[in-house]
Amino acid sequence: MNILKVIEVSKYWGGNRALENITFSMNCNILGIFGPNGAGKTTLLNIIAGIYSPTKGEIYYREKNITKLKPWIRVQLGISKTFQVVRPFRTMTVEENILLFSKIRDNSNVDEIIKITGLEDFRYRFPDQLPFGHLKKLEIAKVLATNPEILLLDEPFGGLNNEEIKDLLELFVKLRKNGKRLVIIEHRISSLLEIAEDVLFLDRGKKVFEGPVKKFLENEDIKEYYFGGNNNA
Amino acid sequence: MNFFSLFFPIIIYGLLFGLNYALISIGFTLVFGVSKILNLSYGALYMTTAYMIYFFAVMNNLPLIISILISIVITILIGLAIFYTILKFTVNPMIFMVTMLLFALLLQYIYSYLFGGQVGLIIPSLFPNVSIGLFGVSINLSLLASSLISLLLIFLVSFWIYKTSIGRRIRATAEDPEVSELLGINTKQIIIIVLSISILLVSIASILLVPTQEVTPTMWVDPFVIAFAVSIIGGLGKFEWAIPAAFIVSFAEVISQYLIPYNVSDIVAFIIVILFIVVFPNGLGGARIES
Amino acid sequence: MSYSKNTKIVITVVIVVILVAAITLGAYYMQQSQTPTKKYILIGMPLPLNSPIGVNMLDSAQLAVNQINGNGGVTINGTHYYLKIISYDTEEADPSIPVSNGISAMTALITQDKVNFLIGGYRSDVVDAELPIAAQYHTIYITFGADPEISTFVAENYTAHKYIFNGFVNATNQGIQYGALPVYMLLAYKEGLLKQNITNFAILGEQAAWTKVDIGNGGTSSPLYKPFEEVGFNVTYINYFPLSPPGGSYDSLFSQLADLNTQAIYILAAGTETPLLVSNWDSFNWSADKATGGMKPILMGADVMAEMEGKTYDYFNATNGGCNGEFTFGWGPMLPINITNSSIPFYNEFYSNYSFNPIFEDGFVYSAIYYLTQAIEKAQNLSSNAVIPYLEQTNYSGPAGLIKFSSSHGLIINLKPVPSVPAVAMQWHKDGKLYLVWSSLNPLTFTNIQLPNGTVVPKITVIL
Amino acid sequence: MNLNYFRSRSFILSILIIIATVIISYAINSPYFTLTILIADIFIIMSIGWDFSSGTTNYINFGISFFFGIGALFTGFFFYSFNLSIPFLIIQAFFFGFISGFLITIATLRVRGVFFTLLSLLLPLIGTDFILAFWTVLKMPTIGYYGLPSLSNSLQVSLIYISLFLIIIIILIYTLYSTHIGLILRGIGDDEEAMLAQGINTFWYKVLIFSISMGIVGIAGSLYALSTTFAGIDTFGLEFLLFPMVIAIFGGKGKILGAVPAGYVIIILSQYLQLYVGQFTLILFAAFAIILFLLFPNGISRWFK
Repeated sequence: MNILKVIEVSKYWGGNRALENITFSMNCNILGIFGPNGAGKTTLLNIIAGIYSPTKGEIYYREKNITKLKPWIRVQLGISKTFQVVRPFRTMTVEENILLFSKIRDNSNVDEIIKITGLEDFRYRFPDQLPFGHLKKLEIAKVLATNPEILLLDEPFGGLNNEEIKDLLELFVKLRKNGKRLVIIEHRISSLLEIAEDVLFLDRGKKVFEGPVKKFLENEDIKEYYFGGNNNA
Repeated sequence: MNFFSLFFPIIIYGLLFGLNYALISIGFTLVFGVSKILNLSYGALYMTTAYMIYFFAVMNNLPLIISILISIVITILIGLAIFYTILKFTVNPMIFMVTMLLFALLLQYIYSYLFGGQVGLIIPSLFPNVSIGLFGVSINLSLLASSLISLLLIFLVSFWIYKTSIGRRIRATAEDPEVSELLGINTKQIIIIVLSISILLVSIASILLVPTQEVTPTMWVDPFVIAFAVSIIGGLGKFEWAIPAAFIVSFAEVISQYLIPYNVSDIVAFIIVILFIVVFPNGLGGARIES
Repeated sequence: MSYSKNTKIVITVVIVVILVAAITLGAYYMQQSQTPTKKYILIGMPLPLNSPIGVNMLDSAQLAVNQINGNGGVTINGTHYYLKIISYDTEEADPSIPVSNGISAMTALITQDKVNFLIGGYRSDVVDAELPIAAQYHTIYITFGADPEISTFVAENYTAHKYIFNGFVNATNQGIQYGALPVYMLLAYKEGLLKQNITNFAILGEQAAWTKVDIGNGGTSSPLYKPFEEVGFNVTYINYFPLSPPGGSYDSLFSQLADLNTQAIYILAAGTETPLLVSNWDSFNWSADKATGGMKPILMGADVMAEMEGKTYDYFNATNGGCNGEFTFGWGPMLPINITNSSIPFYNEFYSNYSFNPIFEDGFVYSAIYYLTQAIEKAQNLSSNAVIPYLEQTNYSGPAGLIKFSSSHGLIINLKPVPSVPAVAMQWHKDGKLYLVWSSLNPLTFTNIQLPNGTVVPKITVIL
Repeated sequence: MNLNYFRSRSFILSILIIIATVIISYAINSPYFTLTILIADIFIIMSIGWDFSSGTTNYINFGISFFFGIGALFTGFFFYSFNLSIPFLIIQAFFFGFISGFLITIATLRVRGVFFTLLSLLLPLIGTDFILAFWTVLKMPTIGYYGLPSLSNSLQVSLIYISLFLIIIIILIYTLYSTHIGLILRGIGDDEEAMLAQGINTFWYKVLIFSISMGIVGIAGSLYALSTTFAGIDTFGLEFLLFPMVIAIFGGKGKILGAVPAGYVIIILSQYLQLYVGQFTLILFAAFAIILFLLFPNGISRWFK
């Protein structure tokens, strides 16, 4: 049974076609969604999370049609999303930021989340006092507080140095071990290839590739696109 | 009280008061439609014109026409001055609205202090305060004149908005200010022009309607409630939706005056507003106001 | 556009300094004016000074004070005292002004200005909030509210509330007098003495305590309905008039009355809304409704604003001459009529000082100063407790009539043989002047009534 | 339930200030000063009610004088019809303030913020007309109820009751603030959009805090009626919107307890100015409010975090 199914989803912004009937299904633990900037990755993620409604097409979560549901209902069902640009609650401490979302799907253990995301020594600090890497971790901690089954992560590595990226990768592996499923958007593919099981590749709103990582690496036009021309892995 | 004998009064007064309510409300809806600014000192500007006419025409007995012109200019200056002082300090919509309301209160307290408290003053009228009989109903000439002028102004404003080049730029700004800015429309200038026209409209409403009423420091509340109610019912979208909305309010008030023993005519405007909010939250004009 | 931190602090400091300076200066000035060489009896007057009603009441009190101070003031145990009024604007003429203004005024007059006695009050709900304060500080308060509650307040708990006196005609016995004018006017018309015949009668009241006694819930259930019907009128409409009518004009209300073939409209209004009603009555085309052969109804009633013809406010031009033909009804020598032999001298003195005629409460306020001073002189003591017994025995023949207090400190009004506090009626003529038309002293004669066509009927007597 | 709210400096400072004013009024023993502090306490309760909802959620509510009027008029109605004793009159004021707040926010919160403000301004203007239309049906002696029981016949004792009420309300708000609901309220004020996107439907929480706030404003209305022994249409006046809002903003928007010192400063100034310059005070006050809003939109009191 596929945990998440997207069927012929398109999104038109007054003339500009952000997504063009995308169909894919997810039944692995970590799905990477790659593609150049403006490929429609964030739009797709927001449609799954319910922030935008698709112009056409449907979304199924555990065989249940959730296309029409409001974002907060989808979170109650188990789909939570982080923001591409971090949006912490500045008037609250790190702990309060997590506590805020801790009662949505049966009380989650705040101490454990803080431990997992490595935010122990910033627990009573305010977001403005956190280094950027930890803000990204706080974004994930907030989502974990809703005890989700699927985490939608929007460019978690954006603006991080390699040290911080390694931390996050360990965190994602830990989450997979705890039974969480991750959908991760990144345009810096190399860091994700180590942990992603399946890959979805978008370009200019269309689906170019869907399949396991192994096949993704051998695929000719992807290689030409990525490794032939400019090697920015 | 058989209904037939009240048929004509209801129709005539409904139309008469409806057009006058439209005259009061166009300015308010126009400004919001274009700039999303709620001119909460709208009623105070209506009052300012009245007090200025009293000051010039009655206290200093200047000829009526001259005092009217001076009063219009002063009201527009005060209106723009209020708008600019606030804009200079803040763009936060909450502070903007609160401060506009405070300016309305400030003007109320100043006029009450200068012109003496709750005593109704009378200002001269352009039209004779006499009534003629038509279809068995007494129609006050100055109310009739003001409703006809209101009709004229409605056409003038719609012509200005829909048929002129500046009108196109106004509609563009109303549609999407960011895009119009990109297309080279100076939206700030457009907002100033629309604001000045809306203050001119409210001054004209004051010049026409106040002579049949009284000038008191709290007179700004009634036109304000009418402009509010009519604009909400009209949906605060395109300004011409304010006209059907004005008729809905005036007919409801007149009918309730005749048929309901209690003085409910004052609350009618509010009850209709609440009904519209609950039944069609987007009002007639369809401006998407769903949160 | 954000100001740096320290400019903000500087600006706040400047604002606070200015405000504090304003207060200290004010306090110093107040202190100065209060410790003069002469000895003063301070009379506190909480009044609606933001309306001509309050200004009129203050002027009539000031007139009495000047007269008393003129001939030597008051001597108590050998020392000379002069009367001094400290007035306070409660803005109570406007019903939307908070009652707490009245309470602050009372507390300030008693505790800050240390006044010995209090005279004033107009709006019934403000007066009723002020009564407990005067009683609490054991200070005599002669008030002029028309609400019967004032004397029930005294009767309920005499020992604690004995400080309150109602120096004006309360609503219930006003009702008796109000009925008199239209009844006698009907007789005059029935006899054919006056051209216009009136049987269809509409009654419009403002929304206040004193009108509720007469209009109640409106319609056939209202208290005034049966008496007028019994006397031969047909009451077509009886209700409160709206403060903000549809379209801002009373035309829709009048078209309703015209449709009922109303021949006379009786107003009960003490507030400031009547000028609009009356000018609409004048500009309305009453003959438009052909079906009923519409004739312009006579306008009469207790309309406080209609009694003012003077410097600060003139009703005639406030209604654009619309009030021509309106009969207005009240008490006290609003025009020179010898209710008692002190009425005409009071009227002349008032007119010469303030160049406008007194309104219905002025005769009573003027008398209050006099009978209070008499009580003080008899008591030879400034404490309210000592003065009250003498004040209760007041039997003062003032310009408005004979003032006597009941056991619950209300005004005793007797009609027979001659009304102790006669009611008076006046009519506005085309020349913009107010003419005396009727008085309950001789209720069967009407003088100089101007008919709609302008002719003036000098004198009519109705033969029963 | 984190209790550090109750240890916070602003909480202790506010309670001390309230108690201090009661002691000072005993010391000065001038009834006019006691009356001023009493009025100040009532306005502080109102501005706490206003700030608790509009301050935290940025939905400006211009209609608080409507709920103030509801509290006062229902006190009058229940006293005239059922002769309730004072504690019950105050409890019913909270109850009806809560219910009317609940009904009106449900109807209007669905629309965009700007319309919520627009409609809330209509409420007090219409409340007056409603009373004027149906005053006979509501069995009102005049356009309002007079002769209501007063809290106590001595001004000093009434001040103690009202100060106690003020302290109870502050404690009530702080207990609420330290619960999970308090966290959500602060979130709404901080970034409501993020909350909606990440799982919290803020609508019912907003309805709850507006209802509680209007319940508190209802209590202030009832206390006002019981101190002036009158409840009428004057309670719908714009002064009862202007003063509490300015006190809340002067004290620091969203910092609920900033209203305590701000309230005393503003009301003492205006009551004493009233003695010397009478009506001019309102002009001064409106001008001061405009300067305040433009120069210091988040209030001046820095010491209240």
